[in-house]
Amino acid sequence: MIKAVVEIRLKKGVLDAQGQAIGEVLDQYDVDGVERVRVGKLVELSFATTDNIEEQVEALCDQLLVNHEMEEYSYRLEERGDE
Amino acid sequence: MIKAVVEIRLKKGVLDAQGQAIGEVLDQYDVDGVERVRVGKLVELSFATTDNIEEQVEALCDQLLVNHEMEEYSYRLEERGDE
Amino acid sequence: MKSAVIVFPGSTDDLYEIASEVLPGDVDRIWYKTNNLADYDLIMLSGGFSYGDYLRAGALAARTAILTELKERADQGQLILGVGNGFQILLEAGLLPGAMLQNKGLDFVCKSNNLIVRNNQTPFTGKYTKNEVVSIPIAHGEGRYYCDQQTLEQLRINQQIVFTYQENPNGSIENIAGIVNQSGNVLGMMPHPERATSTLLGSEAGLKLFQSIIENWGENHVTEA
Amino acid sequence: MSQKLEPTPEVIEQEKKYHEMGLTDDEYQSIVKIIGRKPNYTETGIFSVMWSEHCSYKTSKPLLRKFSSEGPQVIQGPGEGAGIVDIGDGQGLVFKIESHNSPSAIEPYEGAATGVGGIMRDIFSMGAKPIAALNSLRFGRLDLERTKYLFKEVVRGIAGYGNRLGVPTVGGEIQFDDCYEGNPLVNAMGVGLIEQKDIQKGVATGVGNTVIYVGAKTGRDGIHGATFSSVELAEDGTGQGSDIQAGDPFVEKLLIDACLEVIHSDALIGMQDMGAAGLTSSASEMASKAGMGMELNLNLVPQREANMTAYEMMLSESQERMLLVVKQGHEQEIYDLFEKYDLKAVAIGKVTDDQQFRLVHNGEIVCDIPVDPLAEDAPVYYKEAKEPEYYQEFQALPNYYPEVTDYERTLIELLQQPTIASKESVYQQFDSMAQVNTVVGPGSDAAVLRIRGFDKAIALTTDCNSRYIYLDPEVGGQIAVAEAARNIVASGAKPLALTDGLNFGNPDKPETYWAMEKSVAGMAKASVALNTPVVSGNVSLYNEKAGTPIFPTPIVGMVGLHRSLTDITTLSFKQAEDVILLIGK
Ligand SMILES: Nc1ncnc2c1ncn2[C@@H]1O[C@H](COP(=O)(O)OP(=O)(O)O)[C@@H](O)[C@H]1O
Repeated sequence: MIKAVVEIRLKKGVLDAQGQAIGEVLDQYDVDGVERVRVGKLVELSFATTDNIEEQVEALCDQLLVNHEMEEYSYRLEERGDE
Repeated sequence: MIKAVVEIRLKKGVLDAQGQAIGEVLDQYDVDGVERVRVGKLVELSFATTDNIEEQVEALCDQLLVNHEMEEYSYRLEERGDE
Repeated sequence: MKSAVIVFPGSTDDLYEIASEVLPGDVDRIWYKTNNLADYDLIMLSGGFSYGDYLRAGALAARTAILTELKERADQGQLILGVGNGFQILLEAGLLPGAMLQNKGLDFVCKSNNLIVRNNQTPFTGKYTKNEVVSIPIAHGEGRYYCDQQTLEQLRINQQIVFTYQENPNGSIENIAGIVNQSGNVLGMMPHPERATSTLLGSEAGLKLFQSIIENWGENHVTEA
Repeated sequence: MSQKLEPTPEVIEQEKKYHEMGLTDDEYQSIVKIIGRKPNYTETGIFSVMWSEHCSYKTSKPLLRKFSSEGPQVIQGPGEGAGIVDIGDGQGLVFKIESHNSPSAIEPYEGAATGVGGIMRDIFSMGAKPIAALNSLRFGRLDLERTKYLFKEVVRGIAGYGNRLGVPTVGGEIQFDDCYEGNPLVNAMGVGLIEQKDIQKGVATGVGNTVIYVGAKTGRDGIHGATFSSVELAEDGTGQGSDIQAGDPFVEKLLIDACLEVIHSDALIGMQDMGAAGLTSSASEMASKAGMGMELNLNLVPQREANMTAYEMMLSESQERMLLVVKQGHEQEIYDLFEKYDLKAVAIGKVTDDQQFRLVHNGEIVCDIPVDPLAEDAPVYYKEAKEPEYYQEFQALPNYYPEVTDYERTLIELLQQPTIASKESVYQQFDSMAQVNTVVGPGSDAAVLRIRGFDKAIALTTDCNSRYIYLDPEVGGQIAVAEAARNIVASGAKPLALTDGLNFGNPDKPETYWAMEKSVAGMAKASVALNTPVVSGNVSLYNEKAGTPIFPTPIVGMVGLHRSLTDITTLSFKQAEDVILLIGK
């Protein structure tokens, strides 16, 4: 079974309110080196076939999963055993 | 600069209402192979230092970013140019 | 006058019920699986949480078949009004420019709210005066309007910004609360005029929006009648 | 197969496996007597949830009998999903409080969200349109990180679920006190409007009629939730990840719309939601109420996960599920109706006349027990009550009169108390105006909603000051009811009836049971005096953390009626020079 893992991020220049909110509370934690936090979305698509996976993922991202006004995406394919 | 990309997913057995709803709408699209959709979160932490990155990422995931009752996580480190 | 309210799974019936009270003529409730929008003078998209607002607010509803027909109707100049979630759907479907993000404060906000009418030259706002301040409540979690600079410039030049917030509740760019398309026949707004139609409930400032639509319809139908 | 791992009836008996499910030795022995043999694992589980406090009220029943549910305004008292009062014009108001304390202590967002979902299903399963939600929340000290987290997430959960339903959250109350640390209270109240002729009951009549399952698929969510909520929390407050019950408000909204249409179908016989103890309680209660039996084929139950056992399916607390009984031969019209709302309805069994609760899984009978004793013959316990020592001590204290020197500072200090401070930051997150009927929203004494099309309105409130009840449970119970009634009256309405959410510690402790007894007595007395009968309620026991109980917290939810819209009074001062009167003593 093939799984496409799509990572969706806000475009540069779009305020990431969630990332910023997390960034603001960081000093309460045991970390000192974090400069910036960004929050995005992860969408995993499990495929039954092995055909045209790339086209399908890209078509889905373009038409539905990603809003190009504010988001951009990247993806990777993983071979997965039955989950 | 090092960036930690944290992928947060719902644990097995926890209802993924979002993934389910997207899956149902997918039937209207020109994709035929998608069996299952799961939605998760993506958190990117950009570090100013190179020390103890792993400990810091794990501490943050344990204490803040991940809800351990329902979620689990994995992460990767990336070397990144200045963004 | 004949009006329709399109309802998606997860939409509320608020706009449909109030529109039925304040608009003359028939107001039809159109379930998203039907599609024949040809005879309507006004087509509305209601608020609520279509498809739970999963993925992004309005995103899943915007990909249903009825939107294809709605686009044709928009091109033919029929009046289209999207309120709250309806606005989000119009953005996601590309009938209006820009996108909607989670409120800057991250939380859902429901409260009474003052709007400024920036453009009273649209079919939806003729009864308001320019720069009139009107109380129309908001209730949304993803109401931060965003567009790139170029689009913003276009919106300004074409007078497409119809309503702005007096006090920005969500981080919207330029305080934008409602916009029209370039031809002026499609309005999307986050505040809920249907919730401002009775003094008993706190405000009737939203009534003028419906009255403007009626007046506009009347003007266009004098000769035919 | 995982089923092989289940202990045999002999092992269950010898190793007292039933203890793990919360059954006592005596209870186990009565089960053996009822079914005439040793129960298997599935059957033991089914008895354990049906005989849990949550489903059977075995400890609180003797107390609840003290409440009066009589009155000309009462259409439906306790016993069905929710109570109903008459508001004239053939209309009724359906309402009830439900607690979701233990799930919220573990996973506050989903715990609170599914609490709202559950109470709404109680309302619309009776055929009522949900028109309002209220809540009553208790947390520990707000300066603790864990409390902040619980508080924030509970509020987000109520908003995330309630707002998506398009049902306005119009009121509630929040208090902070050390005693709730680690054991927060999340009580949700649902209110619905019904045409009296449309009232539905959860009954399964007519041999051969079809049992239909609608809504979300069954997963392993919250298995043992019903028994779990009747056991004290582990000290670290943690639970298992995989059995967290998560909600899907989108599906619930579809269910509301579809169920309010299906009530007009002649094919519908009965309808009930799958709440605590899910399929088990809904199916067995519907059969028992009708004096019938039921047979289900578990292979037909829509399942979200692979290899679920009968035990898991019967005890699952997956949300957004309904059970319907429809006339044989009319299944297709029901399927079509739900299909319109993108919901799948499937037949999973039929009504029988042998009064047995029979389950078939993979071709084998995995449960065959008489349904009446299961649903109705849970043991009833009369616990020992003992006046706690503190009570006499407190009673002996002289009255305390605070000495205030700097009024301004004292006032500011008081207003800074989280319990007293404005709750606007909370209720702003709730869509309080959905459905466009909210005349008075959160931020006043009672919420007021107009009833569209009529010259009348309703008033709603939740109240309870648990500190008073701790100090003197009987008087405190009276105060809680009186405060609710005052809030209703202050909004211009006449109090009609109340629902209660009884939150207490471990009733096996005589001091706790004493407080239960006394506060219920106080509430009962006040409710009779004020002519506000108790038409529904909920009991949540074992609210303890590391052996320390919460303050007794019996929450009152009250409804009232404005006979005209002109009767509505609001809180704010209207203009300068108006006279201010202080009434009372
Ligand atoms: N959890 C809540 N949800 C909705 N409204 C709330 C909540 N908590 C408080 N409110 C609203 O805030 C107002 C003040 O509440 P509270 O401080 O408890 O005052 P009171 O003592 O007058 O009941 C009430 O109108 C109440 O409805």
